[in-house]
Amino acid sequence: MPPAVTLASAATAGGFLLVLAIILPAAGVLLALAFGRHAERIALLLMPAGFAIAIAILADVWHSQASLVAVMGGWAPPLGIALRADGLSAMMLVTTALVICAVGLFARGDFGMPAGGGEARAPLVFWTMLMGVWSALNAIWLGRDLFNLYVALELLTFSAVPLVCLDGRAETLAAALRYLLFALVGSVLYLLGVALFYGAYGTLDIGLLAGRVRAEPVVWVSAALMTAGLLAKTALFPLHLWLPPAHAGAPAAASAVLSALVVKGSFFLAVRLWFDVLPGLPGVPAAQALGTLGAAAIIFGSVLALRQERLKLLIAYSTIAQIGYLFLLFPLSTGAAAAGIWGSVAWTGGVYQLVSHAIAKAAMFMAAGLIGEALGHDRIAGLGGIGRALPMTIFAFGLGGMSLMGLPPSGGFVAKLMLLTASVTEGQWWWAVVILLGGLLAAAYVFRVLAPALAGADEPLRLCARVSRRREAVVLALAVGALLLGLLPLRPSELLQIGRPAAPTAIMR
Amino acid sequence: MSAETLYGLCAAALVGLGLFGSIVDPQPLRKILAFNLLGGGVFLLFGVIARRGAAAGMAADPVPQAMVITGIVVAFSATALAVTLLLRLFETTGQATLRTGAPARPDPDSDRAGS
Amino acid sequence: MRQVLDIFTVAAVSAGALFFLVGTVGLLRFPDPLTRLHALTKADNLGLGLVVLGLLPQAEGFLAGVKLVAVWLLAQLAGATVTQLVARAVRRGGPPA
Amino acid sequence: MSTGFALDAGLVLDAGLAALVLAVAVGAIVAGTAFAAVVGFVTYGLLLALVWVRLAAVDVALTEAAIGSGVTGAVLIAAAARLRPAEARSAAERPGVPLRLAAAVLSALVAAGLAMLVLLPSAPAPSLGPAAAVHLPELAIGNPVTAVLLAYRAIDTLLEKIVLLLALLGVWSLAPDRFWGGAPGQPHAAQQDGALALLARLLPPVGIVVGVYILWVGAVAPGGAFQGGAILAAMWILVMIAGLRDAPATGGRRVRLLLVVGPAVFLAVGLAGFVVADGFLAYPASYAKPLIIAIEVVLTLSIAVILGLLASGPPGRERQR
Repeated sequence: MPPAVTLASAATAGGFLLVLAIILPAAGVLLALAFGRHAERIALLLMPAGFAIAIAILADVWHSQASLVAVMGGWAPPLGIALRADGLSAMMLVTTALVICAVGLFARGDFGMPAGGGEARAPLVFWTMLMGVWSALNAIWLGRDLFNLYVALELLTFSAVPLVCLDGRAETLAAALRYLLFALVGSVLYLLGVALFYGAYGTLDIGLLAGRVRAEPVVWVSAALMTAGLLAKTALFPLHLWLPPAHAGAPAAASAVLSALVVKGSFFLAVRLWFDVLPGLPGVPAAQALGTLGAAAIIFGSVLALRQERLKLLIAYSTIAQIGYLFLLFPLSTGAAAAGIWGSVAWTGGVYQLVSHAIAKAAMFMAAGLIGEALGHDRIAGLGGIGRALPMTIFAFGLGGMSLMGLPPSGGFVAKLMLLTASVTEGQWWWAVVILLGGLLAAAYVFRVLAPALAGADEPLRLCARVSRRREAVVLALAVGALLLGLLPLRPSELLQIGRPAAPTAIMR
Repeated sequence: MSAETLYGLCAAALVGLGLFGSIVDPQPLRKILAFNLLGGGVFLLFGVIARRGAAAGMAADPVPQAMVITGIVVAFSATALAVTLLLRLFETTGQATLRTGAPARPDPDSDRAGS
Repeated sequence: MRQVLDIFTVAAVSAGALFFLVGTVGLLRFPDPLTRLHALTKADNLGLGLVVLGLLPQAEGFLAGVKLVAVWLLAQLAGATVTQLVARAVRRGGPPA
Repeated sequence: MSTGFALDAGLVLDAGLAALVLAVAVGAIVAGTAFAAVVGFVTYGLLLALVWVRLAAVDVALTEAAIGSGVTGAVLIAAAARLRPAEARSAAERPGVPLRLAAAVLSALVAAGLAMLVLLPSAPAPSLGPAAAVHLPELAIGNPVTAVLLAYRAIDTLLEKIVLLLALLGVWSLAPDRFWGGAPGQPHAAQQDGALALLARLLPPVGIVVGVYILWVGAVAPGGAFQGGAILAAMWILVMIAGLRDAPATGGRRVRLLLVVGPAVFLAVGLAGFVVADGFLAYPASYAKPLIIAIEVVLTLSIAVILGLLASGPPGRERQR
């Protein structure tokens, strides 16, 4: 073969794993559409394989202590597109695989194909969209090309929106439509920024761009547009209005995916934009603004969560608050802080929050789903005595809640501790106040659920449906995972440093 | 002023117009339409960038042009999905509106959890 | 010879443009949908026809000429159909707003 | 005639076109009824297609005219007609003055920022054109846009096919359960003698030839799978609207296979690249052109079916078995 066609030089040996991580679920989408009645089986068969691929990538990155790279079709950037797995990507791949597999096991009860062997609407849509979400997220974790990431972002939107209104009720239809409109405007703003970057620097490859960007108007405008678009998709306050009805109205298994993973996709791109594309640009005012919005989200989301009467809405509002924490990593690890060790700690804390919230929130939404199934409603006032009926589920909910509050030894504890320490050490103490206040409010809303649930009922509890022990066990296992995350904090933070852009140096004048 | 600059300014105005319409218009259908207008402006900007990148005997840089083709197809899919959602909402409730801002009102009649 | 053809082109295209102008004025000035359709078809038929006719001598080769004629024919087909549909809709219940 | 005059005439044309596009766009935003707004939008799309020709992007012009204006316009017009009873009520919910003002300021800022960037271009404008041109002979492809879509950035195109399929499934997912697998829409009253039916009989033979030609020519000149597929889809939609042919059942085996065959073949060729070339979506040197054309043929088929079904809406009838 003439070498001219193939420019693959930067690709690493494990590169095919990166391709498979995206392509395997995508192939699942095609298979599920072609052989509709086997959709569930196809999805469940692909899950162990997808999980194994994620683990293999993690192991490869860990052992080689370097990023994995794949160059699509041998066409090196800037003409072609590359995929790259650094420590952060590997961690997100494994988190995603974990949550998706747990949701898959959980959803077998809700979305089994009918016994007659025919194809039914809700199961086919659910399993296919779940594969779509997985493929899109993996493409986002691995993407190195801003336009390729736009396509992945759209893939994510199109798989997520139908999950919101699977039951076809009017409220969920309206919620899905509002979600879609927010998401569409968000991605078109992102695309606008992509166009500007291409027009100024002639490449969309993150690595190449990082070497070419200068502090000039085009960079500010496109970074602002892209960030605004991504915030709308992440539901950061004050662009959060679409989230609670959408996440609370979806079926529990879908809520878990939406709240745990889908909103993280666009957040992750914001992190990539500011830390990988624009490292070292003095974005201090922008970072402080993002931090302020995050702080507002923590307070506002928590207070609203406290005032909800429905369990699923409470959990959805808590997602808004927990998203707020993620944005604290911007003020704490850019600018002057970036160079020091504490900037790095804050960054790690933010990523930790990403992972631990994903796992904890998935467990809590699924727990809420089981509670709703058993009681036939999800009014918080009517939870009395459920703790005795579904002890495993309530325990799992409580464990997830510990992570939200930031109690040791949960993953949330480690994340919030890192953010807290960084903010105190860097002299940005005001964020520490917000973190502590958010923890207290989280404790309040979690106990608002646990208190009636653990108290005895006035009258004997009548359950509408039996809840399978297997599904309870899945939820509990995931919640325990969120807890255990706090016990192994050191190694992952080393992992996260692999392939991280070098601490910003003076690109700037 | 060159043709590219002219169309670039046109694209900027279209983006502003589309953004305004998609925020302000109360009718979902017209929000969708404004989103398409906004998309048209963004694509046009790509086209201007492509034309400015004319080189190597090509009248324009083919890479942004290809991106626009991908983008137009994605925008159409989005429109089809959004319109179908809207029509379904209309069939179900008899109205086509999103009461933005109103937090979901707990409905005493429906005891169904969302699961 | 070349000059004669050029003059023919200018004359025919100008005449076509005139029909477009007249058709547009009619579209704007006529009182009801049916008469407006009438004005519009003139622009479509004669206007486009004359423009195509005028451009024929300028076409590069036989195939390009065929394409031009095909454009005119397709526009005719579409125009006739749409006119029919609009007229029928008008007879059924008036125009949309 | 001097070239200077020709350039100026071109610029006058461009200025007029840009002004017209803007005017129509303003009209579509401020129009009194949704129907008028949609008509404005379709006009906007067609004018934009002309702009694309002026920007030396004939491929995009074809796509914009067929999909951006044509099929999108059909979907929007149908929706505007259906939603007319609800229009007055939802139009009354205008947001308050502060929000409108804030939105206006924000939009104006964005537009002004973009305009500023347009006016200060970086010189020289960066371009991947030369890089794209260098490899065209190896691929034996003459149209650089096709080379970008199916070779250099093939992964985008592949993922975007999955986006289309998921959008279609999303549309279907909105059907009531009892209609699952059935055909979209209401059965058409077969009024096969109307003018529309005549058009639907006369046009498709021409349209199909044009669609196939555009697909075929895509390797060397403007055209390709999207554009060809969109034209084929338009012909199919016309036949369905005219009531000559009913939309197929969405659960039918053949429909499902047609939907996925394009992306599936694309994916399979991509994976084969691991074995026969060096990596995903790499083509063996001397087989690049036949492989790309093969992929385009099946993609055209799938795109036509997906677009046609996307425009037809969710299943609306029970499935006959």
